[in-house]
Amino acid sequence: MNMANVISPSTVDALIKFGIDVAIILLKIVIVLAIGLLHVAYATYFERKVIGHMQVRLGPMRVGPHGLLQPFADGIKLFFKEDIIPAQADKVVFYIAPIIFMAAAMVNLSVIPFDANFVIADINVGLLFIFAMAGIGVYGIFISGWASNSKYAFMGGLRSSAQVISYEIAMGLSLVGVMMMAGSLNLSDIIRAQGESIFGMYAIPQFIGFIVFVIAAVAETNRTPFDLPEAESELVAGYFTEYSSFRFALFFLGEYIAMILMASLCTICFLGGWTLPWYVLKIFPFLSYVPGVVWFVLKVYAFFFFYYWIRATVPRYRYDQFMAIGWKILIPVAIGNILLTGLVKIILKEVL
Amino acid sequence: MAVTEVVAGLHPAGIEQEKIAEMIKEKFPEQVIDVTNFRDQVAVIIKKNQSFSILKYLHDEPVLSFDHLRDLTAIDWSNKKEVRFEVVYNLLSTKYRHIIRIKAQVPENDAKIASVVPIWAGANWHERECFDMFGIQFVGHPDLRRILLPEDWEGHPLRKDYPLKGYEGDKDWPGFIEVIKRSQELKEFEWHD
Amino acid sequence: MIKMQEPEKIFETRELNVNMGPQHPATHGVLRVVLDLDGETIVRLTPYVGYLHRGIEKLGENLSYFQALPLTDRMDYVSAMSNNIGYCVAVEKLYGIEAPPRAKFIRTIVGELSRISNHLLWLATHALDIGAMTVFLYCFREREWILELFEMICGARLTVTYPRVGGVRNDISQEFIDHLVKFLAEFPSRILEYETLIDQNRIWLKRTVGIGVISAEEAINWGMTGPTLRGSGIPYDIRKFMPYDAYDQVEFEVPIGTAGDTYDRYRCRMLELRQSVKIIRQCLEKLPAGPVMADAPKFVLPPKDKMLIITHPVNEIAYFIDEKACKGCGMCLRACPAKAITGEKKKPHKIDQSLCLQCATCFVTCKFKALKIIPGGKGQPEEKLVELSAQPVADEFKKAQEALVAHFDFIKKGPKVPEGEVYVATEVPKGELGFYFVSDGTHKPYRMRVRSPSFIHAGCLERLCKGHLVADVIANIGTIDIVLGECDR
Amino acid sequence: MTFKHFIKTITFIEILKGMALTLRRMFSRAVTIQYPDERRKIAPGFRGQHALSKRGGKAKCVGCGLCATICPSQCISITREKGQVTKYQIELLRCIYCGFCVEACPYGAISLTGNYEYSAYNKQDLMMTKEKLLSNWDKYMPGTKGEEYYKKFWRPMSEDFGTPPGQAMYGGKR
Repeated sequence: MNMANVISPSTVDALIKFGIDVAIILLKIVIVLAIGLLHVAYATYFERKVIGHMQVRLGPMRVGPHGLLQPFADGIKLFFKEDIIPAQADKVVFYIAPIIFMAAAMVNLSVIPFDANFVIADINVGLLFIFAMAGIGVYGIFISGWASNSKYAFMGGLRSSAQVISYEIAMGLSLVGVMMMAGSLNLSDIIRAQGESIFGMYAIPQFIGFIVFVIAAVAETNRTPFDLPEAESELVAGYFTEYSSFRFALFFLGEYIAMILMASLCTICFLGGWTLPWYVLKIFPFLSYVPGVVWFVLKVYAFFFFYYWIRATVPRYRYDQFMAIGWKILIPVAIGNILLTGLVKIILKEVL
Repeated sequence: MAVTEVVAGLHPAGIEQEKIAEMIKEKFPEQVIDVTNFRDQVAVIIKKNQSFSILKYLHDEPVLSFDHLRDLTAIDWSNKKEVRFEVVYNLLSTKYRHIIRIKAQVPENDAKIASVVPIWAGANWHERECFDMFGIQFVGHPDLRRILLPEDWEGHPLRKDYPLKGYEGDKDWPGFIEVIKRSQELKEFEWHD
Repeated sequence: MIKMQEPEKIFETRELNVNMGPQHPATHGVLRVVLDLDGETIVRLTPYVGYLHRGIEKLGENLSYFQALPLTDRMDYVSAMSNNIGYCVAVEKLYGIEAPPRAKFIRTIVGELSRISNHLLWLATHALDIGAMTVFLYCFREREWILELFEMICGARLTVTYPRVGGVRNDISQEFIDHLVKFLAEFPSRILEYETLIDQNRIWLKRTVGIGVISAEEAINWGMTGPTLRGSGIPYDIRKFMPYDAYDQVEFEVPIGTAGDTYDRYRCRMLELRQSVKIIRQCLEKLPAGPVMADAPKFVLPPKDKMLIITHPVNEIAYFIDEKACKGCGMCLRACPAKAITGEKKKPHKIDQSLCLQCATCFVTCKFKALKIIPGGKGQPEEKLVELSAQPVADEFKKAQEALVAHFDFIKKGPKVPEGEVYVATEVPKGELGFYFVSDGTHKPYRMRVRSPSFIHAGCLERLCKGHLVADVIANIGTIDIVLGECDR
Repeated sequence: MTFKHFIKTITFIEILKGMALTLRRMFSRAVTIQYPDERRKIAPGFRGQHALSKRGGKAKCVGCGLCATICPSQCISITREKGQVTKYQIELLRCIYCGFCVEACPYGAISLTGNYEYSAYNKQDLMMTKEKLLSNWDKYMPGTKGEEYYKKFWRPMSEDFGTPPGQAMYGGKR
């Protein structure tokens, strides 16, 4: 058989093009993963430093200058510690749980546009994809709590699944306003629509949705004041009580990636992503030369800082109160916000 | 939300201790064995049979109203006194600010006394501790178990015939023996495969 | 009317049995709480204590009154000073002596400092349990300051052993007062800092208001004391009821709550912090000059400088047995730690000067005044000692000898106490700390009983928690302010 | 719910106040002491490791055993032979640092130094012998430090029973 007869030159071209595309995507994945994981490592450092200084102490100081190498030291420690598996644990599920959790969180990075045209998979249902994946992440938490065969872990898992499910609704509803304004589910489109709007960022017209989203985002990632699944003083560490070493590190990474994700989502949907509002650019025109990814990262880190700041300030809710807030306050408020947005949109359409 | 206020107010001082002792004597003439006074603290020594009704009287009588059981404990007189144990109730009235001490004699061969948990709920753990340390039974106690010592402890440590280092001071405690045994078992186990 | 049909029993449900503790971040030590849960609601709660039982009562019966003082440090180790004071006040009552005014004021100052430090630790851990971790570190910042003040006066930070029966160990220094004044000026603004973070915080209110409610009657019936009781509205404060130390000479108010819930107990303690500052200020202003140890020669350690002539000799001394006075009882022979004394029964003993350590043990044991301390007698031959012993003894030297005997007596045995019994309670930060001493006329207590507030409060835990959620158990353990060292003794 | 309360609730005012405080504190000086590099100054009279004091190069201790008698945890053991104290042992692991031995000693022979860093890998190293205790004196109580220690912390003295001149008093507000 002659191969040349089967594959026409155009097919070869197409194959080469496909190969290049794949290579670019792989490169992008590598870049996002490497930078993402580095950010996760330094997010922990950033957290410890910020909270440390807020609590009039110094935070990590011993490893490297000002403790800059602390994340690596922690990583090395975690990866070389003994991996303890409880004798009564459901072994297979116990192994799988952290992987599910971590994978579900990481997959989401693929749809995040870090800059104009820098996104691994520019799908047109980006928002829905993120919700779907976050939904899968709950399984990781829940089955880890179940598989540990520990009552504390079980309660943590139960709490977490209830929490994530109920707050997902609030969060989804809070973003509906944004979707309505942008008219798209594609994350890049949302950013572009924002940049072109008169407000520059949706946090201003959608401030109710913004507040609901921020609260739901804190809850979704199990952070104080909504860190009930972990609730150190009640459930010791909740669903990952029985996990150690590498497997614990996976949970840890997953949680911080989820945080990055929530911060990115907030940046994308409410803070304008890589763009700057036009009025800022009008005052400081030179800022337009700064690459968009810088703004994106800065906004993400500002949101991170907010996470830490909140953590350093407030106590923890009780489980039932927390659920009550989700169902009785956030969801109605978010629905109200949708109605309001729709109403305003219709009125504006009529007027203009 | 409740508001907390700051007060300096105090209730008037109550009845003198000797008088309270007199009142008890009047009410239960048969029961009072002795009244002692040392450093302005009066103790009424009573028989144990009616102890519950005496204490109930002290709690319920409006002019006395001893609502606070400060302390409940026992003394082991060993062979210093005829009756081996004395159960001591230190009472105080937060209303009238007067105090009294009641001591009920409990003989060794019948180390039982009525529980005062129905009068003061706080006596619950006091009595459990007393049972734990002295082996005095409190009849009518809802949950009379050892409290500070393990359930399988032998003896009652605050009795005077209990040696300071415990019985057989050199003996290892059972838990320790178990640990040693287990470690010896595991010694043969190959950890690194 | 249609009767509801009983659904078929397919699933058997039972309560979830959870062990909280002995190792748990929120049980404040080694408290074990067994919870029976229906979902997250508590059906049954059983506290188990005793993991830290060290038999302090039994130990106290085997140590002299002076020696048993450090044991009280180890009961409530977060406010050791208050425990020491409680012990000293009780033993003073038993002895029938009283500390001098200056010592009383100093004790009141350190007692209130200890109250502040205890409440700070309580607030820190309570807030941390409820999730406010910054309050924890802010509180520790100030607690550290207080511990430094303690170190300044007595050289120890935690287990202070500073008060003594009949006074305090040593006088306070000017440096301490200066630092204390600085602390008092700064501290009220720090209280505001904690309150900014939690006092009006909606989450804090949700977690504390209406949690662990107990009515006044019930609280007193359960034997609660201290701020835990006062949160329910009963102004029972021993500092007011039966003043000890200098509390009758200072003005202060007793904060009480109304609702008897966790929030009210928290507010009570916060107001108590301010009252403590007020008390310390007054004490400092009123602090009189004067002795810090009671002039009660038999009951307190005698001054050391009086016997310096013997114990710090310029010309070294020698011990010598007067043959005429010696009855040969053998007391010194047995007592001598160096075995330098030889002799037979009923015959005068002799000291081998080459073996003698000059420790004065023989001197204080001899009941017949046969032993003589000879200044400048060291290394002298036997004849010279006989000669020197005949010389009259100087007055000062005689006094020193008396002081030496008193000192040895005090250390070896301790003061004897008349037969009797006292129950003396003091207001420690956690509540009513009572010491019940029964003396049989010897130098050791026949029975030493400690009524520790933590023990009683731990017993109330079930009453407070029933029907609440798991998270409220943490809030309730925090609000009763227990330390297991004190609870188990 | 009053209007004021409602406004307070929706503006998160109390939480914002708390956040303002934590932000302010973020820029204030940290109180941390970097332990092995920096050390806290310890107060005089600190009750740390023991030392046997010397006068003229010789141990003051005569071995009367009063410290061993008063010690609540019974961690001191003394052996004497031929007119000398041959063995003076303190078991640091049992010592509770109450300072009673200092008070009990009529000769001022034992003191508690400011040394608190004495960890060891085995029990034997934490048995303080006479030699170690004497060398502690040279190490931690050099010069007049020892004398001052006894002046201040060897109590009670006669002045504790009287009114010494220059007693510490409160001098009004500063």
